[in-house]
Amino acid sequence: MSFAFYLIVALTLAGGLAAVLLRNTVHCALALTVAFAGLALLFLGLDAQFAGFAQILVYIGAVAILVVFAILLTRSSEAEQEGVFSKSWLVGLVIAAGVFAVLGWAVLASARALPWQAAAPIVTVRDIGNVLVGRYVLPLEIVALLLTAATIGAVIVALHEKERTR
Amino acid sequence: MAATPISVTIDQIFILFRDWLVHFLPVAVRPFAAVVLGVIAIACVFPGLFALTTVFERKGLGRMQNRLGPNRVGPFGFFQPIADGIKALTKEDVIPFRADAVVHFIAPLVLVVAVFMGFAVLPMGRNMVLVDMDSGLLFFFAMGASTELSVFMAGWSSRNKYSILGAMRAVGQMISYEVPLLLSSVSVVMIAGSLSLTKIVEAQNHYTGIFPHWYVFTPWGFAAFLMFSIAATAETNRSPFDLPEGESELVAGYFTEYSGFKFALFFLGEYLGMFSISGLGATLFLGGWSAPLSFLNVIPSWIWFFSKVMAAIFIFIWMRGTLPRLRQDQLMNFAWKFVLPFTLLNLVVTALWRFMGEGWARWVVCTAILALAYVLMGRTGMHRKKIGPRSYRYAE
Amino acid sequence: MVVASPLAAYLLVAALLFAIGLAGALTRRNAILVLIGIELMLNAANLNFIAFWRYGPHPEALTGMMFAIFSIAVAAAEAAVGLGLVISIYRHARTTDLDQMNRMKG
Amino acid sequence: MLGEGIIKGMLETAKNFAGSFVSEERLTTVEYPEQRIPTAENARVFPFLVYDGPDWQAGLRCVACQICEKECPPKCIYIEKSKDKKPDFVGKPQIYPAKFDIDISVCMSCQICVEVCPFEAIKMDTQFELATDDRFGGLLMDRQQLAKSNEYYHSIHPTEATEVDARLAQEKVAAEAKAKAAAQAAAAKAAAAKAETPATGGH
Repeated sequence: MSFAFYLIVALTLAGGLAAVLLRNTVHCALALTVAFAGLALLFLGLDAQFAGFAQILVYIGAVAILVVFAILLTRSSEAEQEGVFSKSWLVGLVIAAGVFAVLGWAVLASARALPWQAAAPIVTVRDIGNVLVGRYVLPLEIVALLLTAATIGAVIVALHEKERTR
Repeated sequence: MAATPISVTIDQIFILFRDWLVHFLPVAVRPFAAVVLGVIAIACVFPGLFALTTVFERKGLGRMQNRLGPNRVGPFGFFQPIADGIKALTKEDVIPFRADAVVHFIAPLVLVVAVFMGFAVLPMGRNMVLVDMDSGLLFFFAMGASTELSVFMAGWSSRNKYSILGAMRAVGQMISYEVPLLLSSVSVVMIAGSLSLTKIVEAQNHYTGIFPHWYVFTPWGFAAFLMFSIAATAETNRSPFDLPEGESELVAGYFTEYSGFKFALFFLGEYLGMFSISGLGATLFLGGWSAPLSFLNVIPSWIWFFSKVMAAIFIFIWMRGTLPRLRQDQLMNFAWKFVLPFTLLNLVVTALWRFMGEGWARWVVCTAILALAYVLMGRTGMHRKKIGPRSYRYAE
Repeated sequence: MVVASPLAAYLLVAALLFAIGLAGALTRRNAILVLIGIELMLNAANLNFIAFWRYGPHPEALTGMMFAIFSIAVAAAEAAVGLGLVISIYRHARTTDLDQMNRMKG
Repeated sequence: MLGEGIIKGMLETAKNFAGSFVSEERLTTVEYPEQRIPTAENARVFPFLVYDGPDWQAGLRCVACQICEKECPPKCIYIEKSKDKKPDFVGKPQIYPAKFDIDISVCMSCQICVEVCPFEAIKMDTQFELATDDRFGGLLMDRQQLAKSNEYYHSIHPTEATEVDARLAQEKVAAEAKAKAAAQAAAAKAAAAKAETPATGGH
């Protein structure tokens, strides 16, 4: 585990923490992109170039932008009068801590069984493409259908509501 | 070393120079040093090109409008960028009182860094690529997508309604035109069978007789190139798609509240974006560093790459001198109702081209489909609205 | 504490990120921030997939990688629909505060 | 067809671009400090004070009536009257401005002072290169800076100045005639009085 790994992990976790803790919603979204970028770097560290760049392209280029657009369209960036955390925040925190405890225990308990070393797999984009349209062609088609449906659905959901209620 | 022709030596002169510099260092750090030298070269060449372009742009625009353009600083005004640089550096760096200082500071840096990253995968000559990545095209677009966020950061952190309006327009426009930009590049990937930009150039570096096999000389390639150019112009916020930074209505849009060095950084970012997207367009459709006619290969490859980039820049400037700015609704309509459907159709045509095999039949069929679609879409979707005398809803 | 293998380190990071996302999703009032928490959880899962693919016995089968790529695509769709819903709710109720959205009747 | 207009426009600019290198008359730019277009005769920038004769202090037409000061919309004129009097162009003793300042950073070049001046003493100048690095003192013009000779006035607005001169000459003639008439009347009166005095004195 190199110094770079710890640096990237620190960046990712700091971004994630800031994304859920900061008061200003736009700052949260920007911190989220820091976390996404850190994750993309972790993917690159795991020799998954394609996934890393796809992560940057989709998350930073599209999802983060969608989030900030939503924030601005719903005026969430204006300061809240009441607290930013929900009334049941303690319960949520306990649940999250419990989940982390279980997961961490599972990882640590099985740490000995985990593989130590693995040769870096040589994966070209051609291989990924071949697998995508070969073995995984059905999921690919389903995802394509899902994306189309989601696009249409998002447009319909966010279309201007008719002036009939209130 | 065997005797190599002088043209090959000149072609590879930068590589040879780099290797000569690196061989003084211990073997362990050589690859690293080579990359650092490449980064330094990119970081020097493109800002220099930016300085040259600004003065050429101003002079060229002047000529198009029957003016002289800048001609005071130095011979024919060629030292104008130096004067501009000194001015930008010595200006006061104003940060608005209500602005979000940290985000306001980071935004131009994010922009310039993200734009610079894109140059890493562009092959600027034979063997002249910083990182020959297997998924280079994806990397390029990932970096291009990151610039949108910096635009938003700049506009939002300024706490200025013109800035935020400009930023929302810019982000909306960049997202809308990124889709056709990506899809028109995908048609090249479909034929070349690789995301690596060096492989894409090599796939085009063949000649029939003296004529090159550039993708722009195929029906699908020409259509994709056209759509790519439109989308690239919109991506770099250049006229006629310069609505987000329209000086006349938004006072430079998202970077209204920037001054001095940070303003210069935004300016630099915009021009570097133009260079990188022109370089990508040249690589994908115009054969990258390959010569336009086979016997011109004696001229070094990097000269061809940079002359293609500068020709693209000239067309950018020419369009800026000619076309008026689009309105927001026209911009979006154009993206979603014309450019995107046409690119999607072009993908189908590309697949057809791929599977029809060699022969004249695919030329006829593909050209016919694309030309027909172009005419029909132009007739139906983009016709001019009939504008009658103005009617008033309440006043009569 | 000494982490046994690189895989364990990645899994721990993913677990921590998942917990952070879960905590965010469960404790924030703003609907958009809940979505941000969910995105973080999805990303943590992706990191797990990639890590298992990298250190797994058959990386050439690309299973974990494919799962991550599909998950990225699905997450994009989820974000689009989720944010569309938030905007629609905001139009209707003039708030994105989840504590105030406690009626089933519009 | 779609894109036709774009190509047409691009050709137009290309024609301009190429043409500007070939034919010089296309370029409309005047390179200012070296080349100058002669100013139009009716050009006006800031007001100045006209004086007759060689000495500016003696020949100043202004009589410090302060009409311009009162009429000036942005109130950029400041006048102090003199205590003593000096003869004007007719020869009549008049007070003169001991102080006459115009703040040209405030002046809006409306020419109202010129319109209202009954003595043709204030006119509009064509001098526009007044930039200075001292924005308070440098742009506040005093009496001496504002005084320009009638010859100068003739050189910048010849037609107008000739008219003014004619009018002034006419006025002078009229004034002289009036003075003569008054003098004659006075003389006649005096003569009559003289003629009468002995009579009355004869009592």
